[in-house]
Amino acid sequence: MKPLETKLRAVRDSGRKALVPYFMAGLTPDWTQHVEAAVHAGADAVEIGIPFSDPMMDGVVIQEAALTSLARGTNLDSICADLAKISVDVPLITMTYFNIFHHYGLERSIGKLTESGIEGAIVPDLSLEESGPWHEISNSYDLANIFLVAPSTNTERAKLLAQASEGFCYASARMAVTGKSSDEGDAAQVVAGIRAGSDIPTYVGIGITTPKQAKDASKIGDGVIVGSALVQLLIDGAGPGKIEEFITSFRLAID
Amino acid sequence: MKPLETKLRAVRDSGRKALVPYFMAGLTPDWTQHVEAAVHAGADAVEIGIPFSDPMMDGVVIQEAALTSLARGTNLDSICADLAKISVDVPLITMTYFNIFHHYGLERSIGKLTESGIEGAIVPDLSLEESGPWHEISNSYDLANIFLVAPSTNTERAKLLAQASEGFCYASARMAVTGKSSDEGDAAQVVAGIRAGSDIPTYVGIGITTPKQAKDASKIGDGVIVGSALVQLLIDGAGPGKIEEFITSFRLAID
Amino acid sequence: MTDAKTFMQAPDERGRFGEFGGRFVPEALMPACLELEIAFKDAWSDPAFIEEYNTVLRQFAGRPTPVTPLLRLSEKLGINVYAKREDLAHTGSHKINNVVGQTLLTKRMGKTRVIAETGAGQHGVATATAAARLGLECTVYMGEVDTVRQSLNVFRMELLGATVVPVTSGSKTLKDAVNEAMREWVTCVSDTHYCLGSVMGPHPFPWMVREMQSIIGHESSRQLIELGVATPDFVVACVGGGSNAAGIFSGFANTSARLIGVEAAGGAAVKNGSPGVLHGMRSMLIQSEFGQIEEAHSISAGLDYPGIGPEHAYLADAGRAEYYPIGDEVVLDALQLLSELEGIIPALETAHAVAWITREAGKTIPKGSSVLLNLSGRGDKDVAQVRSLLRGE
Amino acid sequence: MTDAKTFMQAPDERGRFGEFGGRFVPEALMPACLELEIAFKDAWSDPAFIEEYNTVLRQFAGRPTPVTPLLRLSEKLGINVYAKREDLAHTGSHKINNVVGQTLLTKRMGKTRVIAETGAGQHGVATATAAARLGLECTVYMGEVDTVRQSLNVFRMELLGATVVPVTSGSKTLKDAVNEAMREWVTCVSDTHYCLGSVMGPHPFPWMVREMQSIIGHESSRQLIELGVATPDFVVACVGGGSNAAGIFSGFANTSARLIGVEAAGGAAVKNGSPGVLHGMRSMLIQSEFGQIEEAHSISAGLDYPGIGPEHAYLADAGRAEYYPIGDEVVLDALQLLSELEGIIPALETAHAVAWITREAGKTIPKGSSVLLNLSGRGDKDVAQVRSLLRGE
Ligand SMILES: Cc1ncc(COP(=O)(O)O)c(C=O)c1O
Ligand SMILES: Cc1ncc(COP(=O)(O)O)c(C=O)c1O
Repeated sequence: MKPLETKLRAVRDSGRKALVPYFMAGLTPDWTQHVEAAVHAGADAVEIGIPFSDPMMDGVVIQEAALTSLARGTNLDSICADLAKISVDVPLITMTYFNIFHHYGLERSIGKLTESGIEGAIVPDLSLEESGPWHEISNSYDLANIFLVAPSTNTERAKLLAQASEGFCYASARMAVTGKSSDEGDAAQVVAGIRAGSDIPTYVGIGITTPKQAKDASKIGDGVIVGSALVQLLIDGAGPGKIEEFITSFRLAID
Repeated sequence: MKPLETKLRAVRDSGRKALVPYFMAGLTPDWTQHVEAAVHAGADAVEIGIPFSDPMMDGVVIQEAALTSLARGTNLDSICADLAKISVDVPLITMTYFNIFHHYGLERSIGKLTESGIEGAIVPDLSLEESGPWHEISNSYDLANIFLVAPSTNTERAKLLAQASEGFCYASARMAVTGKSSDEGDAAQVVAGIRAGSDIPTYVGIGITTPKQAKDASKIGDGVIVGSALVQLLIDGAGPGKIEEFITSFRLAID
Repeated sequence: MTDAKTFMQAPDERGRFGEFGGRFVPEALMPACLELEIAFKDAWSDPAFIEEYNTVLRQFAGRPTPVTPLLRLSEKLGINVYAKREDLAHTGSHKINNVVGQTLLTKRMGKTRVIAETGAGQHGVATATAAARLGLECTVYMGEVDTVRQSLNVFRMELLGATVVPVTSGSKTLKDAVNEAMREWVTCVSDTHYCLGSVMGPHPFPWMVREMQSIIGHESSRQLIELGVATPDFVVACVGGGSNAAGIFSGFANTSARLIGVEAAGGAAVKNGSPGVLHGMRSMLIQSEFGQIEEAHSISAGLDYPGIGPEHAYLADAGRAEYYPIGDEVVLDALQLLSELEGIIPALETAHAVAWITREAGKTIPKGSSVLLNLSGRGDKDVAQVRSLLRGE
Repeated sequence: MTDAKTFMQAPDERGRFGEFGGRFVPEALMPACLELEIAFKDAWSDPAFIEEYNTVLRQFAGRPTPVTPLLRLSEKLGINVYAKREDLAHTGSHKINNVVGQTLLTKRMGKTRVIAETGAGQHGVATATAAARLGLECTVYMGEVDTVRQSLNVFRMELLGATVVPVTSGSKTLKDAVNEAMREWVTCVSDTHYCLGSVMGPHPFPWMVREMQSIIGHESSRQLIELGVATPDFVVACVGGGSNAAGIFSGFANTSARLIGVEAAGGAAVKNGSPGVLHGMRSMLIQSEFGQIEEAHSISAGLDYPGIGPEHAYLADAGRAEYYPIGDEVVLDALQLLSELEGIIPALETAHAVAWITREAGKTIPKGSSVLLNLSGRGDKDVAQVRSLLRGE
């Protein structure tokens, strides 16, 4: 079992619902302080987005954040350098698209990420079928790989994805890309599918933008992932105080 | 022999080259006075154009004149009424397109024209082959039919056209529609073709705009026809004085 | 058919179809018309020429064009509509059939240049196209008003190496472009062929152009049989000068099919016209009390002609074909209907025929009838105009 | 060919052509891709489906398109050029072949709606067309910049009953339209098929689209034999995503013909790119030092794509096909040349292939060689732009 999973199982075992906020690396010069603020307010792990020009799985908010970060001249090297500055006691997980690593080199990417304190990776366009080489190398670096399971995933496939996931399994609450949503979602069905395959911690994400939605989702899964709502706040210029306030409101809702 | 031809043969027999100016009927309210002025200055016959919307054989000057006349509300009836006002001792010959007569009725047209003092007709789009019915009726009204012979007409056909012509035969000096021209033309060849078929008076027209051109043409044929140059003068507002002057200059050139 | 006459044969030796047709041109052009008649007859009975013509149509112009069963339109109307797809021919309409033939004939006659008239530009583009292929010089006369309205087609002709001459006489539209082309032909007839764009003008043009378009009818008749339709109940085509109609009618003139020509209401020469002589032919024309030719008015430039080909005047007179007017107001609806139901944006001209079918289904056209529509051209040339009209610009 | 490999077969079970291809999509889309793969395999081996596909191509889309010997161009260049006339297919390019197949497949899968991306609008118009014919709902994603540049094509799609959604993300052009279509597909995959427009995207798209375009190659090979050319020395096609090239190459992959893909210099993924993952596939891409995808730049919207289909990346890698860039500056000359000499105004995309042939005749292409050009589309869509460019506007 990779370190990330050990830690996240521990959170669950403690009876606590995990709260995982998403930050876009390099969105602002002081982005690492935002991460720290979130952890201070009760995040159990943090997703670190690495910006990509063509974020196929992301809605307008994260698209905009990625372009803003890129326009600031960020890249994998600069982001890893920034990561080294973050001092928190919860695991950091990266999320980005496969081409970033493919182009940088798989082993070189994984080496660099883990060296910078990253313990897990979500690569939404790296399908289970294509993940072999990446998985192999990440095993030797103890980097956990997290797969998404979608409402469209059938039970057999959900089982495979759950079993392949490390750290946690990402239950996509709805057929949508990241962003706001108002519908109920299909989290219960997706989580049930994952649990039929594995007892890995299962976090619900995609479209969770309010404490109320987080509360509902946390009743279904073992944790919730909050992305676009937080990124929107940052785009609007939120500082550490505002972030703590935002995270706290989610923390209170799911506890 | 129709009266027109008798008269025009007499002109030739007198050793005089015939001068035939063209007027657009109805171009101005006082157009009939222009005709009289021309005769006063020495015209041997006058061509009276009846305006048609689609004058296929005419260049820009006569096109414009036709539209101006039509815009004044002229028609075959009004033109025939005007014709009755003309008091000259030379023959009047009409020139227009076949549809005017076709629509008005062939017999009705010919009756009306001859009643108004018209002795001959040039209908450039009424080909020899299509002229049968028109010819038949015009015979009973003593209206002479004048055909054009063009540089493209072969000798055999030129002979037929010469023989079918009454009054005079129209030698087209060049492959062109009415209007200005600067080239030498093919009048000699055309006139020779006509003369091979008939001893009918042969007048040269199409593109004769200067006294010099008229002089050259009159050496080839038995007379000359002057259209666009005169019509241009009228479009520009010439009155009887200017017309007499113009005709006189041609008269002097060919005498 | 009222008797056992056979229709759509060659005209008589004077170029007449019944009382219509003939050759009313200035003497300067008569030799060229006579020469053309001889050259056409000679070529058209020469297997080598026919073979070349058919080869160019096949290899270059994209023939045969298909017949498409219009399933969704048929279902909506309760009749069976089949479309002969001239929109798929090179340059986007049936016009190419005629110009391929006439340019080959031009070469055969030893001429090196063609002139043509054009309204919106379809025939001009087609002529420029066929001329380019053979390296013939090409000049196209186009009403000045049309050169402005259809400036892209002017550019298209220029790209193809043609010279476009704006015609400033008369109403500055198609009728005047024909006059001007005739006038110019007078000056250059020795080395230049006048490539007329429809079944109009002096003999032999109406006959020759019909023959060169008859491939539409012959293909259709064979293709309908393959689709299980021995003889369609109706054959419907729009009529400007009437070349696409004549072409498709040719395949069915001596069958039981009802032949329907659809004219623009503002240029309905059969319904609102009377016999007259224009552009070298005796036919039905819209004209004033005193025989002045009136301007046609239509939403579609290709139907904006005050006359109709003489053979159509004859077919109407003989009761063999029927001609109906369609007003501008229903044409856009028809264009939209065909686009939405069948994925084919027709030319505005063609949309007149579609509008007639749509309006008459269940009325003149009994339910269950089979109807062959000549889809004479594609609407790409018209989309900018249609957009303006629909947006009320 | 360096060895006895056979080319252009089905990819391996992971959808790979050598090291290229695969399926790099969010899990939400994986089931749809898997379903599509099964449905396609099933349909493509069902004679009834193939029969329907071929019938629609024949009756509706105008297939077979001819091969035209380009006699005057050949004479000028000293080589023998033959053009496969996809410009004559319905909607004006090869794009219709693919969408006819995919919309029939959509219906077969029980889906009622298609979405598509489009650059200049060719694939969007084709998709809207095929969807209209079957009564499928249709939404087309188009970069906002392109909706302005090509507003007439937007209107054309609307006439055909489609909804056009302007994409405002990223560079607001084709690449972003693909991203957006993928994002939207995530939300509606249960009733909606994503009708991708080229040999790109996740497996099975590159294979399926190639198969649906392979009719170009198969027809051409038969038609060239009829014209006396057993195997052409060169087969040349322009490459955006690479569907027209893949289609024509299919007919000649296992012959001695040299296969040439011509990319826009500003989007030359083979020459200037490196392996990467985008839009669901591993292929050659133009990208920055850190793997950000760069914007392509070309005079022709259809070649304005920073990648290339994975099978082309493989064919290049295997040395079976060669890919060369052509800069904007020679494209207009080539378009004018073909127009003037042959009476065919090609699409700007196609003009790249013409430009390569013109430049290389007597060099890479030895005198006397036979060259098959895929004339992928007509230039009507481009004439306004060409006019502006030539007039320096
Ligand atoms: C598509 C189309 N249909 C019909 C016509 C009318 O011509 P005709 O009556 O000679 O077929 C035109 C003329 O431009 C046309 O472009
Ligand atoms: C005429 C034409 N040719 C080529 C292309 C490029 O696409 P592909 O490389 O998939 O054939 C396009 C794309 O729009 C096109 O319209």
